Amino acid sequence: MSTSTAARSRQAWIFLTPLLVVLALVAAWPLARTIWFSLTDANINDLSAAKWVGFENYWGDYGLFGNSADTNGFWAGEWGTAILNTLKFASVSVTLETLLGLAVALLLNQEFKGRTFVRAAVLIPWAIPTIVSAKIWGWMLHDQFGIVNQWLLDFHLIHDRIAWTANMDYAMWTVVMVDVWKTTPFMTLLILAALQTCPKDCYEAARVDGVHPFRVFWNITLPFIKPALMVAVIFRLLDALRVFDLIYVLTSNSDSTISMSGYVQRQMVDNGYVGLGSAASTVLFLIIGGCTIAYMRLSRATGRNND
Amino acid sequence: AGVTLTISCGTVGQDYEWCKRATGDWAKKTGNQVKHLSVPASTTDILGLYRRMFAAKSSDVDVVVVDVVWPGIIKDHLIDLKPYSKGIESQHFPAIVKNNTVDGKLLAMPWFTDAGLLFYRKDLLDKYKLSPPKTWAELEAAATTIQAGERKAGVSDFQGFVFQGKAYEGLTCDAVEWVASNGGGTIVDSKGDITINNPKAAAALDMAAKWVGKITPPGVLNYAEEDARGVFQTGKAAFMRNWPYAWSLAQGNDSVIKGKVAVSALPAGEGGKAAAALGGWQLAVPKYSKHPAEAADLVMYLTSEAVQKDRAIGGSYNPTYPSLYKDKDVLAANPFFGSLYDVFINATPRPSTVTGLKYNEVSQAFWQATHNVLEGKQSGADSVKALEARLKQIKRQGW
Amino acid sequence: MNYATQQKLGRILLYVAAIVISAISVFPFIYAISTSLKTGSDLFNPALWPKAPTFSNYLSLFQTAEQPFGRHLLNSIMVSTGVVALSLFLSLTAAYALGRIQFKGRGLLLAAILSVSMFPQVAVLSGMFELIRFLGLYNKAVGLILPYMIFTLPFTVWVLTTFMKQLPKELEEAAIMDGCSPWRILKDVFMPLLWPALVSTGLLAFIAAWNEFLFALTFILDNQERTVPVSISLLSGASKYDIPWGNIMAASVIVTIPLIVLVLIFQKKIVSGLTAGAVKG
Amino acid sequence: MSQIVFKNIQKIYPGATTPTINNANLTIEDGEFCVFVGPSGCGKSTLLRMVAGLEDISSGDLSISGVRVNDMAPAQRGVAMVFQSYALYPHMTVGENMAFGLKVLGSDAADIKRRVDQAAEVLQLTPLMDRLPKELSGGQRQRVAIGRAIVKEPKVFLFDEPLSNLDAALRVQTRIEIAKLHKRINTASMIYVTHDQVEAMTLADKIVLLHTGKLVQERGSVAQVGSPLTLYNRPQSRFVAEFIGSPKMNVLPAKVSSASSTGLAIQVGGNTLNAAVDASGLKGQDVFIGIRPEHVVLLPEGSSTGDNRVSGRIEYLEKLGDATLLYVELATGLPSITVRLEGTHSLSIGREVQFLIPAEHVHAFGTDDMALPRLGDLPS
Amino acid sequence: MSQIVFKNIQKIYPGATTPTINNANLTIEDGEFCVFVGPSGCGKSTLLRMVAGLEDISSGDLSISGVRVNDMAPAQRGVAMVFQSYALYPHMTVGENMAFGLKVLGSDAADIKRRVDQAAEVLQLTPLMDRLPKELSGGQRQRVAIGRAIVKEPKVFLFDEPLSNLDAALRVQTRIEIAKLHKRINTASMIYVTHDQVEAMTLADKIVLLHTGKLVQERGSVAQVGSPLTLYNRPQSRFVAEFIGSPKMNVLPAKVSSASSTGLAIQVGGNTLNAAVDASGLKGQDVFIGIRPEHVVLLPEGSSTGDNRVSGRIEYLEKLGDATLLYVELATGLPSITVRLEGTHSLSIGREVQFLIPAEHVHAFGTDDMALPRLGDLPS
Ligand SMILES: Nc1ncnc2c1ncn2[C@@H]1O[C@H](COP(=O)(O)OP(=O)(O)OP(=O)(O)O)[C@@H](O)[C@H]1O
Ligand SMILES: Nc1ncnc2c1ncn2[C@@H]1O[C@H](COP(=O)(O)OP(=O)(O)OP(=O)(O)O)[C@@H](O)[C@H]1O
Ligand SMILES: [Mg+2]
Ligand SMILES: [Mg+2]
Repeated sequence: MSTSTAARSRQAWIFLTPLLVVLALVAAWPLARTIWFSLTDANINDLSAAKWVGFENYWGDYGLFGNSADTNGFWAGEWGTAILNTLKFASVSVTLETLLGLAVALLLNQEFKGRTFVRAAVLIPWAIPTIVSAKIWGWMLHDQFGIVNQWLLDFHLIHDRIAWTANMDYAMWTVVMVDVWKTTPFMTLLILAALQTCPKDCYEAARVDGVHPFRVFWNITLPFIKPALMVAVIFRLLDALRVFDLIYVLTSNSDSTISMSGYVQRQMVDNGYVGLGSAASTVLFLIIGGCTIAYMRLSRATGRNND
Repeated sequence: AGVTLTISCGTVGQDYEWCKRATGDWAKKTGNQVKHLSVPASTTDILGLYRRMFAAKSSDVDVVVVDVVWPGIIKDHLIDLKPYSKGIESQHFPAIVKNNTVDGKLLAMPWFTDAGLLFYRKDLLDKYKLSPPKTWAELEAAATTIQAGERKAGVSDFQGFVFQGKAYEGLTCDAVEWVASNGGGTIVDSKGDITINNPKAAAALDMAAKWVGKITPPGVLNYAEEDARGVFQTGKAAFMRNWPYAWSLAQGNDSVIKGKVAVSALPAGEGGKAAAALGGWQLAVPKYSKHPAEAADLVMYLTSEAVQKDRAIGGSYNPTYPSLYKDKDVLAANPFFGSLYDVFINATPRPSTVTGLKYNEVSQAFWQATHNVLEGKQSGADSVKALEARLKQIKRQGW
Repeated sequence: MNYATQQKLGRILLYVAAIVISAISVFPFIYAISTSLKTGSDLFNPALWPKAPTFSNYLSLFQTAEQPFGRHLLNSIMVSTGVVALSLFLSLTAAYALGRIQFKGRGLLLAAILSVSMFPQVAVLSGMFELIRFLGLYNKAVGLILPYMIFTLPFTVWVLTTFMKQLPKELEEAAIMDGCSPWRILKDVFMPLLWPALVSTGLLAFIAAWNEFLFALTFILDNQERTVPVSISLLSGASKYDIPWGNIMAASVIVTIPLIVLVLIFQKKIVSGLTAGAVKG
Repeated sequence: MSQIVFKNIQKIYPGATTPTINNANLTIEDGEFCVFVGPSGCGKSTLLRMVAGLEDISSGDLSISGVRVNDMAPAQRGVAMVFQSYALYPHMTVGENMAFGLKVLGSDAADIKRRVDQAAEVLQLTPLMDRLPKELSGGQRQRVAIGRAIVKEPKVFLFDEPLSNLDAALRVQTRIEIAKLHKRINTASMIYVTHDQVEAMTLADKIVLLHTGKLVQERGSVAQVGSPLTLYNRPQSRFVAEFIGSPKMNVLPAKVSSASSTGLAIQVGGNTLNAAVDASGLKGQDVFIGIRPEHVVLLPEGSSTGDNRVSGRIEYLEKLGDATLLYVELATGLPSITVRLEGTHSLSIGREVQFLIPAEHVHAFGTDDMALPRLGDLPS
Repeated sequence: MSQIVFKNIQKIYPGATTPTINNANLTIEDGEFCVFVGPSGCGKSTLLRMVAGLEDISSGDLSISGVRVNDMAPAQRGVAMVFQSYALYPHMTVGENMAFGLKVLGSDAADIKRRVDQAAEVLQLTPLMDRLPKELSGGQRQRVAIGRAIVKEPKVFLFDEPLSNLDAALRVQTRIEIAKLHKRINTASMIYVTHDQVEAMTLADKIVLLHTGKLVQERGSVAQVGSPLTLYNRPQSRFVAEFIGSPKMNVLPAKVSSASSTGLAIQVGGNTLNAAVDASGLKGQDVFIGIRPEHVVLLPEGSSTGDNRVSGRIEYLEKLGDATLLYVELATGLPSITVRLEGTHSLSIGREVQFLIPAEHVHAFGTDDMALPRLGDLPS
């Protein structure tokens, strides 16, 4: 639209400048450092002694891939497990959060008494610092003095206490459950905002047409909130693929639940291998980028692109 | 008018109170000033913070607290205290001093020590007519008896034995105790050779794995100190492996087991002798301090016998001077110090000094291997074999 | 079933769902409150209500002079507010450009902005540490505002861009015809319509900044300058192993309250600013 | 069977102090074509939306086919609606928009396609089937909205100004299409809101004219209900008389000189006029007389003066092609009147002209603004 | 000084294959009132939006007051616009909506208030000043949109179907208001899009009729430019002839029997008709003749047959009050024709009737659809 496209795009750049300046300031150096470190043997002990090693951190006997220690195959190794764990965690938790977030947002979009209260209540899980909420859940899920086991026992739903966070069959699902509890509000809030942009008259038309509510949702609401939903999912996906705190606090960095970020943390901070850790971060970055692109492609393909 | 030093010696609570008192005294005495830098509660967080500050050559801190396993890791960033100690280190526990000495440099002064202990319910032992276990097998037998009895008596979730089974440094401590007490060595010996792949070590791990689900709740795989204490202190366990701190809490006024608890050295393995993991903290001075002399002086003051005695009496901190374990004021305040003297003096250090920078990685590999065995994913033998390979890879050209 | 009963039934279901959801959301918080009122061995008791409720955990938080929790709260409020204000400002202007103007490199720019938040936080920590020291922001609470931009900006820019795109084109055109500068369009026409999105993203950014731990821990050493999550992690019990549950829970309850207050204040704005009546078809 | 009955319907919008719709009573017979007209903002859309079930009814009863529907879901009322704001689904193409209602009903695909294609053909939308609403012109959007309703063939049609953005040719064509549709599905009732007199006149079996402003409170929402010609020829009140017909009726204050059941003689600005109305019920000496612009006859220059004649000066003049509108200033103190003459005339502004006001075309209203019954046999 | 010149203007929407506006050439003089008409979707709004600066011009030059404005920002062009879709600011009240443009210009508060109040008065919006758009009826929204433009008193006004949702009375009134506005600020040019013939005829100094469909490609967007009566009386092509006038002109295929510069004689379904057109340029034997419904004269029953007479059967009939429309079936093979008779007539469907088709009212078009020049002195 509008007049000269050139003038408009000049305006665009003017409007973008402050953002770009700040982003360049805060992001450029740290990110460049990370990528540079990933090509060196930097150790936290003395970063200035870092030596260029090329792609050794990525590939080779001591690298992320092709590591000679992975005698049982790459996917059984530490890094392979971390990748699998993370993908499993991210896909399940993001799916659940999206569905639940949608449901809750639709609920909150209704007029009813006490909506104010429910809206505040729903946000609480997100508001509690992750570290704290993970600890609360760790405590509540404790096999011996956790309230969850206690109640399940009291209601005779189980007859042995369940070691939610220790039993490796449950641990991952427990983490997912807590994550869902914690981050559903994030989805809810964004979806709720998106729901506000749906024009009322289309709903009226649908009502007169006798469109089933489910269909209204599928054919009218969803296309409206789709762009916002996509963004919400992308950011959730980003966060889920970088999950660390929650797993660390709930199940510690044990091999069964370690995430890619956990691996980065382990190599970079605990072991001090800044080079290897940076390489893992970079791979993580590439995986996240890949997942994001795949997701965008997928959701574009399943519906008309209304851009 | 003197200089201002910044010390990081613990956060709120008892640690901080004691530290503040002692540094205040020193400040008054020397005319310098001392500021306190509070650090997170988590050991890992503290280390991470220090390493980042050291990497930036930050002079923000002049005296730091150092965990017993750290000297090897941060050795390049601490000054040698020998010139300032004037030989006083010889009066401390030699094991700790050795631990703190890297490449001939005394990097940290011992401040207080810690060792793994066995806590038990003496009322229950009496009830079932058992004596305190001397070996792991006895412990297992006693725990089995008590657990069965108590469960029958109606405490359906009563446990025989709890320890720290979470995949973290605590498990390394526990497992080092099992292995060492079974005659399986200390993972890496003092020469730096990897010794873990031996049948005794494998047997020790298998032994612990057998407990899980039998006398120990499966949840122990995710227990840290407080989880174990929680179970024990609510009267739901007969035995507990923990650090001395649990003592005063278990004897606290609101504790349901007050007066029913006793402490002993950890059991020994078949044909081995009891081993307790060495814990505790040291004080050190970073290279980047602008006032190393004053800082070293403060360290010497804080680790002096007089100050340690004070802390032992008032705060139950285990002193690092053997002489203080015979001091009657100290013993009056902490009766078990005397009986456990051997435990403290013979505590088994983790292979932190020899593995240096790579200690964390070694420990990680070790606790993970142990965790795998506890989970039942691997047998002890397979696990130590794999661990050996893993450690070799970590070692590369050398520690 | 007739429409009226159907509607009534729908209402009932609605309330049931609302109650269930609120209960699940709030329960751990209630549990935290209850724990914060417990002390000693009571902490290990699974019962929801403490045997002897006490406020001592709360009092002790504010009584330690060396760990001024009140001051930390203020720092957190200041930092988070600053982060929200700055990131909303920056991203609102950027979103206008990205959402409403077609120009070359738009897609690439969006992707680049997004990619900034694809690195794990630990990975950028050392670089950021150097940057902070270089800029002289080390050890200053306000100094945290800048590094926090790295995770709030991509998010706010993307969300606002999406919402900005959805506003009817005719409104912008009407404003252009009224002689509005782009800035004026943004401020007087779009912003009021974007309230739900602004408030939602603002809240989310606020919470993210409020709960951030790693940067706050690493870039601040001065006790006066810390923020609450670090403050909570600094709480410790009598010894190294002893976790001060009561205090931690009390602190968590306190830090959650400002956020609840925020939600209540901005309540109305979360649902408003509809474009109803603006344009036909 | 789709009779629609409004009984004492009232609507007060939340926050409003006075009712928007007041005491509306009305019956629309099965198969009838009913047109709502009235000034902008009088509540036509509101009334229509109440039938659709989109607007709560504050009080009164609305029934369709004998069933009270106040609390019935819109979907169950068997209505289809064209919205004044179009309400197109922005994410669906033209074709999808039109097919959606049928898909929902579960019609089979071939049938849907046939009906949609047919409607598209009629509405000249065929080349646009794959466009999104935002790529359409105003009139095209409106046609899609109409198409959406047409394809459904429900028992009650609700149209809210469906043709207001169409050009004359398309408008006539679509109007005829709607009339045909109505004939074809002759059990379907239609309610049609329009502000276009021609549409109202040509389509309606029954016109409902709504009051606006304070008349709503005083006399209820419905001003008059009747066939188009009844409203044109026998308006019940001055409000109706002035509203129906374009250009609007000229209304002049007058003094009564004689009044009886067979006629009325009045004085307007010095001239005597006769009106063929039954003035037996008249009270007082003051009346208003009304004469439609198309009923005023231009007399040739130099005609003799006499009864039912007025003269004036052309103030302004508009040429419409097929007709000419004159705005004529009468004697001072009187409002100027509009005159519509067929064809094009060579008149110019400022000229003095003389008109005949035929007695049989004169309307008269009492001071209460109610009409006196007209005499004679008028078409209805 | 606000002459607007379109030079070879072309507009191709992104993604479209054919231009929506093609080769448009047009000059709108300073102070002129120009009306764009054309079928729905022909590009009226597009053309208007190009003047406003809201739509890029694909090629060609647009200048206002002699300055090329292709690349000038809308705000700098000194234009005000009423949008077809209203585009009200949903979060502002009616009053704020109207005042906003002035506020942006920095007018002083008292002045803003005065102008807004005055516009509100004229548009009957005064009681609604504090409402939000969503609480308004369709017509009320439209009036707010008009008000928003009026208060600004710019040098070029752009109106896109500003009256399409208003009732007849308000429509006339607002129309007159706009005409007055135009007179008052007589340096302001106005471009006005409408589909209402009466509006076009009464308001326009100049009408621009736009082509649609493939004619756009073949002959350019502009079909004819001229005064209202020129378009009515001397349409240049069949497209124009059929578009202007309502009901639309009847067009019948015919065979030429004789053609000269003083007239044309043709055969239509066995009858001979004469047309007062200059047929000297005619090639071939086939023509189309056109006659407007209002120009067909009903002959009394039993009139003799002869030239310029046709007879047929009434197929359908519509009573408008002031006029009657007949749809008459002529001889087989010919399309049926529409006839408009003044007043109400007692005719009924199925009756046989006879008409006179006056030669001076007959239009004739060649096979290329271009009109033959009409003879005689026609008003323009
Ligand atoms: N954004 C767009 N993309 C593609 N085609 C468009 C777009 N906007 C309009 N068109 C097409 O361009 C043509 C002209 O549209 P325009 O709105 O100018 O018509 P109009 O003459 O104003 O019609 P109406 O009287 O129905 O409002 C239409 O056929 C329309 O479908
Ligand atoms: N949501 C609302 N809240 C308050 N008043 C409203 C609301 N909607 C409509 N109104 C008012 O109710 C009256 C009737 O509105 P309605 O839309 O029924 O008018 P209408 O007869 O359809 O007019 P138009 O011909 O202009 O569309 C108007 O005066 C309008 O301002
Ligand atoms: Mg309406
Ligand atoms: Mg248009």
